[in-house]
Amino acid sequence: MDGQTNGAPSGDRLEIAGVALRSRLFMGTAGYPNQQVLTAALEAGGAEVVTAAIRRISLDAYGGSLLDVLGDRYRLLPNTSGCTTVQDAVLTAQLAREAIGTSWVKLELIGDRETLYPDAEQLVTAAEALVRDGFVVLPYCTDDPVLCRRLEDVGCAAVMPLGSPIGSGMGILNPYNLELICSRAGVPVILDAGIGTASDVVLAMELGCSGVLLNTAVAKAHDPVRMAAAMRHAVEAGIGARAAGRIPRRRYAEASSPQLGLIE
Amino acid sequence: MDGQTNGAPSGDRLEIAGVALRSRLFMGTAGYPNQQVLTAALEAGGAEVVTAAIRRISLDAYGGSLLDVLGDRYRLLPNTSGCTTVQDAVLTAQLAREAIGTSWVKLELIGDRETLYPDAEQLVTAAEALVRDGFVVLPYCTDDPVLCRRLEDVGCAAVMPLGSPIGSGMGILNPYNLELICSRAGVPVILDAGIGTASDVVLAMELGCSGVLLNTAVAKAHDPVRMAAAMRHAVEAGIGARAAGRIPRRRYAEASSPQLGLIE
Amino acid sequence: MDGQTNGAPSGDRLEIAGVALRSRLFMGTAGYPNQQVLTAALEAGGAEVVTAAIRRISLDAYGGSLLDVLGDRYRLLPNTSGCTTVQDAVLTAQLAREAIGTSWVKLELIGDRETLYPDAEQLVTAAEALVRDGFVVLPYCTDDPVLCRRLEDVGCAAVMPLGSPIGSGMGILNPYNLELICSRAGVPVILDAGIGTASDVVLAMELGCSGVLLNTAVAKAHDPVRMAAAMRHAVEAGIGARAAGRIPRRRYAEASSPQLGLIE
Amino acid sequence: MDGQTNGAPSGDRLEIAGVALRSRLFMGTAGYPNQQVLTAALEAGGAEVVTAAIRRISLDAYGGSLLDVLGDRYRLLPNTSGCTTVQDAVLTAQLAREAIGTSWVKLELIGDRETLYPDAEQLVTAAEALVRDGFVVLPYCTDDPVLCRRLEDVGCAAVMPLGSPIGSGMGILNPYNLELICSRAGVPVILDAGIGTASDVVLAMELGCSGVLLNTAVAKAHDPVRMAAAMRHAVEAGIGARAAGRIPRRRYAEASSPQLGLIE
Amino acid sequence: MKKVRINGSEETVRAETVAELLRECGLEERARGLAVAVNRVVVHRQEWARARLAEGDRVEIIRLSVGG
Amino acid sequence: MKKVRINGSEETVRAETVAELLRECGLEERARGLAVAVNRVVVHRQEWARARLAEGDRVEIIRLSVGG
Amino acid sequence: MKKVRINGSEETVRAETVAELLRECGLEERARGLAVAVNRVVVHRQEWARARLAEGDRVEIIRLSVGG
Amino acid sequence: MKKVRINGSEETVRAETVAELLRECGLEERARGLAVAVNRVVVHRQEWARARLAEGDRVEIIRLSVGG
Repeated sequence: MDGQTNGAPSGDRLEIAGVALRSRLFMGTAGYPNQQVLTAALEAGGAEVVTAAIRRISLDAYGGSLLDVLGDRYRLLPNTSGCTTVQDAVLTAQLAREAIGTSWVKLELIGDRETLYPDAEQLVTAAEALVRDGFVVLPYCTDDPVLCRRLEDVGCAAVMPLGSPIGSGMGILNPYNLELICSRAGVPVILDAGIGTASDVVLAMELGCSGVLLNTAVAKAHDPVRMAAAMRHAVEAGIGARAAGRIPRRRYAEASSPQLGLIE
Repeated sequence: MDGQTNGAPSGDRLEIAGVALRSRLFMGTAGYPNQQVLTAALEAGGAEVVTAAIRRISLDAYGGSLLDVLGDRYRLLPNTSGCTTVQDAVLTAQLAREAIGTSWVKLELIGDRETLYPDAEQLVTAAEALVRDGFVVLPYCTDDPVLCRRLEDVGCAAVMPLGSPIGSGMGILNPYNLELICSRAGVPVILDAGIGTASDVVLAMELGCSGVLLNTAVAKAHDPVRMAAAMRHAVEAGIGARAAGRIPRRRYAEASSPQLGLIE
Repeated sequence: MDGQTNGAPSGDRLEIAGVALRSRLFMGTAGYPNQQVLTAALEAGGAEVVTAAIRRISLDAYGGSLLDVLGDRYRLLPNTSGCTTVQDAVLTAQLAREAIGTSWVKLELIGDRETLYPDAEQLVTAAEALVRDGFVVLPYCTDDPVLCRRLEDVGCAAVMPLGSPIGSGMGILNPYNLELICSRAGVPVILDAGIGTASDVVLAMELGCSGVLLNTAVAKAHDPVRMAAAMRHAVEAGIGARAAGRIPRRRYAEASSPQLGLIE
Repeated sequence: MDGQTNGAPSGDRLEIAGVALRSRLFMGTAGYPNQQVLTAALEAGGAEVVTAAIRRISLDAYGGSLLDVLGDRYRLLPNTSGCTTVQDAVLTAQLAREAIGTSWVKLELIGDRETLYPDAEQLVTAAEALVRDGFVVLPYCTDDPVLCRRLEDVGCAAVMPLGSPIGSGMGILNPYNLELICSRAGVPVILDAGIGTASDVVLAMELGCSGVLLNTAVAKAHDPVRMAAAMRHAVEAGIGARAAGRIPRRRYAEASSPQLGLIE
Repeated sequence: MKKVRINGSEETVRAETVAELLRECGLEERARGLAVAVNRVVVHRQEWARARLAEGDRVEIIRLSVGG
Repeated sequence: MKKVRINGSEETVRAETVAELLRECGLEERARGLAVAVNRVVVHRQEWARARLAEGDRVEIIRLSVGG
Repeated sequence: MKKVRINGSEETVRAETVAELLRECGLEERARGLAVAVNRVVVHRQEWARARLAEGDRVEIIRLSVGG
Repeated sequence: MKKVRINGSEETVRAETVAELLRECGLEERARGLAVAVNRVVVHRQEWARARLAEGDRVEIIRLSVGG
């Protein structure tokens, strides 16, 4: 499976809903030690799209300033985190659009509090409703290729399959499915959830992803800013390696040095 | 196993035999489509140390010019590739020292033509002899932690365990052993052999390696120069991620977005 | 995750919809070299439940005899293989019930001809309809824990997550998800699809599955009868090992022989 | 790598040094809760060869009775556990031969107290010495194919590569190397060390091993007798599956049920 | 005589009922394990004798096949 | 004075409109980045001044928060 | 009386031979399965009676133990 | 004239010393990066002029090649 048929060809520019993006690293904004580290990490990661949640006003950890802090420098991607019904997800998306004036939404529709895995059935319903309502929908979904195809068919601008549970740091549990999804997708595939370290990011890109969204792996690293810089290199490494065309795996050795001309 | 006790602490400068190296990517010079691609790839990879073989004169693929081409820009690391006896390996190392005036040698002592795995017994003997003769010995060895310790004990300046067979591109077959070796080594550990793509390099660095030596993965990639650039990023990603301190793996999800303040 | 909360506790008797089964190996009947090998393999595998398809009469490979051949010795589990719509799956199940007088059905609802992965949305709809119609529904599903929970909630008598694509022999691509499903299920979990060899079966049982359904791994093995016998042992090995309580994995060695009393 | 060239062809009888063995499960005798459980587990596992250590007399945990208890029912395989020098290993083997009248010895020569990995160099020296002294030598070794070949060349009757550290239960860390060793060996390959559960045993046999030696996985299981029975099934499952010839792995699905004759 | 679609093929048959159709198709004696749907509705075995066929009916006659 | 539910808490307010409510809550100056729903329907910013509140209305006032 | 080292402990014994030593240690009846080395050389069972012990000898008396 | 083995081939040469041999082989000008062993002993560059060749000597002349 080496297909590179997905919307945003590896190695070239990533485009979502007609918007060309210069960075393939999407970063979350939660869980950082403080705002200074957050902004330094976003900077070090070179992120262009950053995610944010929609919450009742009094609970806004950084006061009124998150939009002020980030709004001018990043493309904000509000999510519907915490929503467990189509209705809540749709309303949250609409509030987000109203609040910050973007029609982009990362659609989360949690099916299970323990795993935070999405609810596939409701996800499709909500995605359809939001697309009809004019949203650019980026759904957080399972690594089920049938579901990803379906989400694309109802008009999602990208699909965001999970690698492993949110915050688990277990990386990509099923590289086979992810590669399959990438090889068949007509829209960009952004790996979402489960990234633990840089090698996970590289693998995602090598499997054909157009981008990676991560949060905890950077925010909760011992040194978030340094980890963000590592993630930036990881995206470059992965996109470059895929575009460069790796050597095949062989089961037997093959000498690199010449085999003739040895001394006797 | 998070020990970082090895000679060249991850994240800081790598030092071998008292020489500080600015690059952790060691590159082989064989198998490139032509000399232009070779030099462009070495440049793109940012290599400082490059390996070369010792061969009878008439078989020198690039005529008399390899030393001329590379000698001024890179630290040459001659290897004893193809040698299957202690005597041949020692003589080859001595000829290399005479030819290019370096006491550094990548010691290869092949135990098996099919796998190109080293012969552990003879390797130790040859390493001891060369150390006594004043060489800076970097032995290509198996991923056996006992052997690596022994090589260090006889005075090797680094150890170079294999990830998988030379040229196989299978990556790191036994990450456990490699991590164990890194956590116990008092000299730099340079992963040698088996790298297939960028994620293999990142993993090696995350496991604690001080550097990576590769050849076929770049030389035989569809686009060697692009792959070399990817490898350069991969080394940075891996060294950065290790230094940044990754999050632990958890078996259950943990929300990144705040769990309170949801709309109702 | 060591939970053993699922309907049919490992190590004890498996019960589906109130029927106690003595064998945990469910075998398909397709693709055998001939009927003699089929019956010998079913015998060697010790299967109790065997699957069959519903097809138009003229295409029945073994003439009119499959029911005659197997009906008296095995519990037949008709499937809805090939169906891609809720309507076809429901009608096929009803025809099966009429034809052989069983209300059990293995519900397949293919979402994609290439991967033969199920369509999660339609699957739930069809399962609900069939449960309402009095069927004992065993749905072939993805390894999505949310979907498995949902299928259980609509009344399925078991869930049958896939290990890898049907006929691929790739085994269990995502052991994490499978273990999670088993630890949370209130009905038996039968691994369906992807088994390649005996170790895959043992792993499934060790992860907590109550049974395994396989077909190609036996039918297309070089020696199907011998492979069936191996699978029987594999089920026993897996169920026994899980019940026996395996040792934990440790990262360091621990001597088995006594450490004192050595000669000097 | 499907070669089955090793001395004791999979599926047929295992023969070591001219002795035909009916069981491929070699069991250690240490660490059991008590002697009753030990004997019941050996019985349940169907072991024929069981290992024992050589220790100074006062430290014999079961008094003078181990030989009495096991000597008549099992072929005892004394080990040189704990030895770190050639001299100690050879003397221990000689004492064992004197004590119980067998020339068989499981040669252990520990290179590192932390990992309990063998010392490859000394192992070969000791093996050569013992072979010359008339012993049937079964060396515990690393999974290095060159070392295994060398041990065979000096006259060992079998080779016993480790799967992972003794007592770790991590299973087979490098299946590639193990399969390679099996495909090239002219003597039986017995996997030794690291088995955690039944699926590890099946995998070892599927990779081509002629037998498996385990101790902790059974002795320290929650229910040792049941685990021993599971291991017996596991050996049968693995040897049968290998002999039966597994299906190839394919990356795409292939329907098992007929694709024609569907209702419309 | 009427035209019906049996298992996807257009056929001209004499049968007035499902039971007669099966007889006409030579399936009478092999009827164990058969099931029939007409226009995507199952016709139970006990109704075969009185279930009438109409021009254009789509009849499916199935039986158990090997399957996985 | 009427009782409304604001972000899940029962409150007694004087405001007649959404705009007045925000003023009453001291959110007027911080209004950039706010969004409001009444009874699960978004009230657009340009409608705040004329969107009237009724007894028992459920009002959600949200803004952007950190998130992943 | 002489001092010998038995299994690592300094002991003063009366025995002149290995056989006598085993008797002195009470191991005579349990001798099946024992093996003895003196100064790191195995003394075969049939030589026990005539193998003489000298001052300072290092004697190892072993038997089978549980092991893996 | 004497027979020597150069890089595995039997050759008849006129040269009396290593230096002369290199000249005879046309390697004089390309000598940077060369190394020479005679009978498996390295002959250092500064000894080339006085290192004498004898009948039957095995001479290896190597240089750096591409390698991994």
